[in-house]
Amino acid sequence: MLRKSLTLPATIAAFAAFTAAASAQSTATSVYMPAIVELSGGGAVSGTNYRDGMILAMEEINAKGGILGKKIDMPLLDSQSEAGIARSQVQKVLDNKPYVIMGPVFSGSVMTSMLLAQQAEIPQIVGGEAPAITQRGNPFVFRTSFGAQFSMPKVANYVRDGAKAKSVAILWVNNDFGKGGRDSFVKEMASRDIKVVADISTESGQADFSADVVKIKAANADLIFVYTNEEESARFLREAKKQGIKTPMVGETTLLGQKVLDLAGDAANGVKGHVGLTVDAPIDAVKGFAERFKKRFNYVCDHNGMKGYTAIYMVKHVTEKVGKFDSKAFAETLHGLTITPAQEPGILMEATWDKNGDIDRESFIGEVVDGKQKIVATLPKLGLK
Amino acid sequence: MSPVLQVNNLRKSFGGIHAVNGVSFEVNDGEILGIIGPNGSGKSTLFNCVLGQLHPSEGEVRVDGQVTTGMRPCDINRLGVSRTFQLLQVFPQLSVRDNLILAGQEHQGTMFTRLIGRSDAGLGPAADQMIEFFRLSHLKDQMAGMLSYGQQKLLDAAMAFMAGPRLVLLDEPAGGVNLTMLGHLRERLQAYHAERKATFVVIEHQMEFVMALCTRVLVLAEGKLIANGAPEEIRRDPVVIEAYLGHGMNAA
Amino acid sequence: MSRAGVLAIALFALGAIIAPFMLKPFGIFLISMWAVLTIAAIGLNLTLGYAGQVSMAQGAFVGIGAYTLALLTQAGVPYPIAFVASGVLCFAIGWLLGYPALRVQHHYLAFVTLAFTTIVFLLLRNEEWLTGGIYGVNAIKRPVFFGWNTGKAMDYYFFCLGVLSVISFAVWWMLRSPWGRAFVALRENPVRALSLGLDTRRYTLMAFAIGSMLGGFSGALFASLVQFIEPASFALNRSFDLLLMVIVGGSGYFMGPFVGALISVLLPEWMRITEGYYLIIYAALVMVMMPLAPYGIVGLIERGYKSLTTKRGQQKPASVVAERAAP
Amino acid sequence: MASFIQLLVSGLATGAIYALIAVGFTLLWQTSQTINFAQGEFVMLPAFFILIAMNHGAPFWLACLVGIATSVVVLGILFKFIIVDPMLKHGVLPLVISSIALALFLKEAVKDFYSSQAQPFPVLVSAGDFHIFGAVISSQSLVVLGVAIVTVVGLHLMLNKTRLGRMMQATAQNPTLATILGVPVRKMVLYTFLVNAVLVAIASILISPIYLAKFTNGETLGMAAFLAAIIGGFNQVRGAILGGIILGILDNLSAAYLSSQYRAAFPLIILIVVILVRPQGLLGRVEERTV
Repeated sequence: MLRKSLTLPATIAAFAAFTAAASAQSTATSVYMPAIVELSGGGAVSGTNYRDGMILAMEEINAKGGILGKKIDMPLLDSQSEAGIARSQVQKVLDNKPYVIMGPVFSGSVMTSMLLAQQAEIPQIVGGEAPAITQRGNPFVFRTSFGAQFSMPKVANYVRDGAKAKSVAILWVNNDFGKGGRDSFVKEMASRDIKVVADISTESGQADFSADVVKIKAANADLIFVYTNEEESARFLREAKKQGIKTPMVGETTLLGQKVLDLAGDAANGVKGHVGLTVDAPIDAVKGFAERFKKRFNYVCDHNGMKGYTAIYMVKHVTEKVGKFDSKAFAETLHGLTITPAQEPGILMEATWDKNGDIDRESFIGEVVDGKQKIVATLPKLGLK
Repeated sequence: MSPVLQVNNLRKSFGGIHAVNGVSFEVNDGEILGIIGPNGSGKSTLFNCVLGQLHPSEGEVRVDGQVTTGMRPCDINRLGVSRTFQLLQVFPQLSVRDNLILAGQEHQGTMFTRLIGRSDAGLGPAADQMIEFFRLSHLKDQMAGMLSYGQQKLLDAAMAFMAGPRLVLLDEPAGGVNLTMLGHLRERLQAYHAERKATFVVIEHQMEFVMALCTRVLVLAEGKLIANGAPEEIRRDPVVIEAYLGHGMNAA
Repeated sequence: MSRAGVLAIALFALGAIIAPFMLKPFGIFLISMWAVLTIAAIGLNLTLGYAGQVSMAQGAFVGIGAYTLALLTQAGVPYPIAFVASGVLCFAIGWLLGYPALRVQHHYLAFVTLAFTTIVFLLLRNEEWLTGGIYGVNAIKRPVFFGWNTGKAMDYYFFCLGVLSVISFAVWWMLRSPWGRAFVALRENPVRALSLGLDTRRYTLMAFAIGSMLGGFSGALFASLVQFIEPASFALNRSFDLLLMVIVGGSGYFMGPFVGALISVLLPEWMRITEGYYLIIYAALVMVMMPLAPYGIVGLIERGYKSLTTKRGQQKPASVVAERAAP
Repeated sequence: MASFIQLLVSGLATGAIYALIAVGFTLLWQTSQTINFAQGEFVMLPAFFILIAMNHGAPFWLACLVGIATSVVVLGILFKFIIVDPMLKHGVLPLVISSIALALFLKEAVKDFYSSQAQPFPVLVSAGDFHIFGAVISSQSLVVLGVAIVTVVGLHLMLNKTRLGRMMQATAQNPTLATILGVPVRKMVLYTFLVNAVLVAIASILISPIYLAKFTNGETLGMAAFLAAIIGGFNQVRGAILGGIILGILDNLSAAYLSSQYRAAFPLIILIVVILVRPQGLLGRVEERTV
């Protein structure tokens, strides 16, 4: 029974450690805006891109004197791509009164943690795309990319008007990201009278896609819509090429992302899709950013890198507009705000945040040609308010 | 009065090998029956079939006239039949006292009353008595695993007696026990038998032990019963001698 | 119980009561998590440590409990009823899961329970009509008892601590009753136990059912603590974590789960300085610890204490290891 | 029909790799009661040994040899002496825990010291595809199948036709008896660890072009190895082979014809049924329990 007494000092030491850890806070010279991102686990590709985009923006801003004279203090916390860990990381940083919270990227992690930030009235700038995030009436959550409910209509229009498909097969990954996209897409297909002839769920981390390709082949659709994470997309494309699928394939942002192209090689050629954000956009500011990113991190940035980069500049702009570090005023100001590259070059493309925290900006139709993404069309803003 | 234990034409085969091949015998009240036979003659298998640890391929076992074939060992035990094992079978991480209480507790009350009732299920005094009877008092609170081999054998036997059984099957109680301890064990078994009038069946290799303890002896060879009689008769039976020598075993 | 033991328990309890007053909300969240996971670990310790049934399903029971509470309270069922239902449902499912344990043991049982955990995860994820699927269940309420609202972090912590105390006492009572002896007998030598009249079938099922029920209660508390649950929280990793907690703390020791859960919850915080290398270090520590102290931290401390106080303390029962190792 | 053949062939190719992994798994179990929960990570790791060798300029074939050799040292010798041997006397469960921790350690080590992202991995042969009855069979699948069959047959011959193999078998089946018969049991146990290391390295070379080399790859592969070993028979090498192939084919067929949402559940249900109805596995022997 004595065994407990020995663990007690350890416990007390641990408690002391918590109290001592409360050092990182906004100070006279810096503003505390921690980032919770997927640095490991299934979301590591997205998370590291998002992180590096933020770091690049932070370095640029700090080099020029920071925001309202304060340097950005952005510690990085790993959510390990797990919702529960993301939640406790958010809880942890809330102890230190952050100005805003950056991330997470995974929708599930956003959903578990956004309630906490809302209760603490701290704005959270997230990368998640699941529609539900902005449909819960949370005035403190803001997206950095389209929610699936806005990107899917754009894809659907392309399926109807561009590809002129009458039937589609859907391949999606059964996690929060894939399910959200799939549900929105199916809804859009229904409203356009396009038949979904195959609806195939795949596992996150799945390696063998032969059965899925066989099913897709058998469905004989006019078009295949692929909505899976980077690695799974690449594996699927390889298997599809092997089995000789000729049906055109369409995706949303991820499918045309740099990592997929690297991994899939020539199997990605001919893939088309809607791209919310891309470094291949025919915009000079974006190209300049892409070069700086490549130079700094030695790899080609994907859309998540752009999300992270523009997010930090958005914070800078809004803060300067408010004129002080006030989390509540920040959230109020951002609703309904449009930021143009003329006002803030770092925003790269004109962007508007609506009353729910959804973002609106131009987007693109891309195509993979010779292992490279090529932008073939630019789609206008949706006009959200 | 019907016999305490009746075994009728019991057979047990493992993949074509008949370990026990049509054995029938009876054990009368108050008897100490010895079962001997060369290694592999089916003695332990016979015990396991009688006690429900193995299901016989054929045949029937009755305790006090009631058929027990097909019953689970715990139910047979609760009819008042207990046993010891050839290899050491105490609970090393329980104290000597707890081993004994455990051996008796399932005979007290129901699952529910055992849960809400006293920690020792009211068996503390009985356990202490048994400990004293087997002269283990100085080891009462030791973990059973720390006892010497002979002490564990004593404890094993004591556990078999804890619930006040009607019939006790002892599987090589003397195996591996040194001479001093052996005498002690035999003397305690005889004392218990005299005191409680319990019926014993003993499997043993140690001939002297069997001859001194048992009132009647059965001989098994290759799964069959080849002799049945008083110890002195058995010692002289040519069939028995043949069975042992035929296997190149030393009878004594 | 020794005087040192009583003193230690009192100090431990005192620590648990004053701790939240020294902590910020995140610290309170962590110790609440400790209380919640300790309950699940106590359950697993019962199944694994005392009754010797290797279960990799405890995480799934935490999940079943969490979903039961979340869905019932959202359907308007009063909190206390939903809470009890979480435990009762897990008790019933645990009882059923115990049946394979009657047929197979050790690694086979580990794989059956592992399969069960994965199937539960798939059901939680795929049966969207019931569980909300991959999106999980949101905005789970914290209970109000006779005007005491546990919505605030500290109130909820004390609620969890209260449940933990009640459960600890109940389990302690059970283990000191003949049942505790029967569970140990089941672990050490089921064949011998059977020959002593022990209904091993009933005790095995009971060990599974009660262990699972505690998993369910833990899950119910978990749901209201994090207020958002999703299937991935209850996948195989959760079961592995709980297994590690019990083993690292000391399986078969009453205090094992308390210490194991404490380490599992606090270690990531202590090791924040190691940046991303926390998991590597944790894994390495476990690998180093297992050969040195397979009986866990509490076992190590107890053995160390015994060897200080008695000369025989060092002596280890020779046959114990062999008994537990036999496949 | 074409799609059925397609599924069968793909399933066979994956199943053959599962079989390789499962065979090593059962060998370890038989000779040293090691349930290696890190077996999946053992398959994940050699691919990174090979990638590291290639990053240092080695051609692919040389890198493969380096990878196999490193596996033998790390996953064979070091694993046995550092992890397994100190644990053996403590029984099955502590070793299980150790191997779970080892799995975590290997995963995190690759993630932190190499990359968290999937890496492309070269294929052994990249020639064209074949069309049979309308099914497309890539040369890659054929190579996978071929190498797996050659390895398994070679192992089988080694175990059954050579003196060394028979000594290993004797060790696996009854170490006590083997010792009496003069078999150097300790050496034989070590050999099974080496054989396992070679098997997982080969499996890694075969599977990484398809899976892409990634630190999480072991999670599914390890599970596949357990399932195959148990379904086929934990104490039989040919049981593990059968189990692997059944699993590969079953996974593909159930995903295609039953439900893709529950594809992960079907092998588990088979597992539970096998364990409850025939715990020794389809080809396994009953291990007589003595009282």
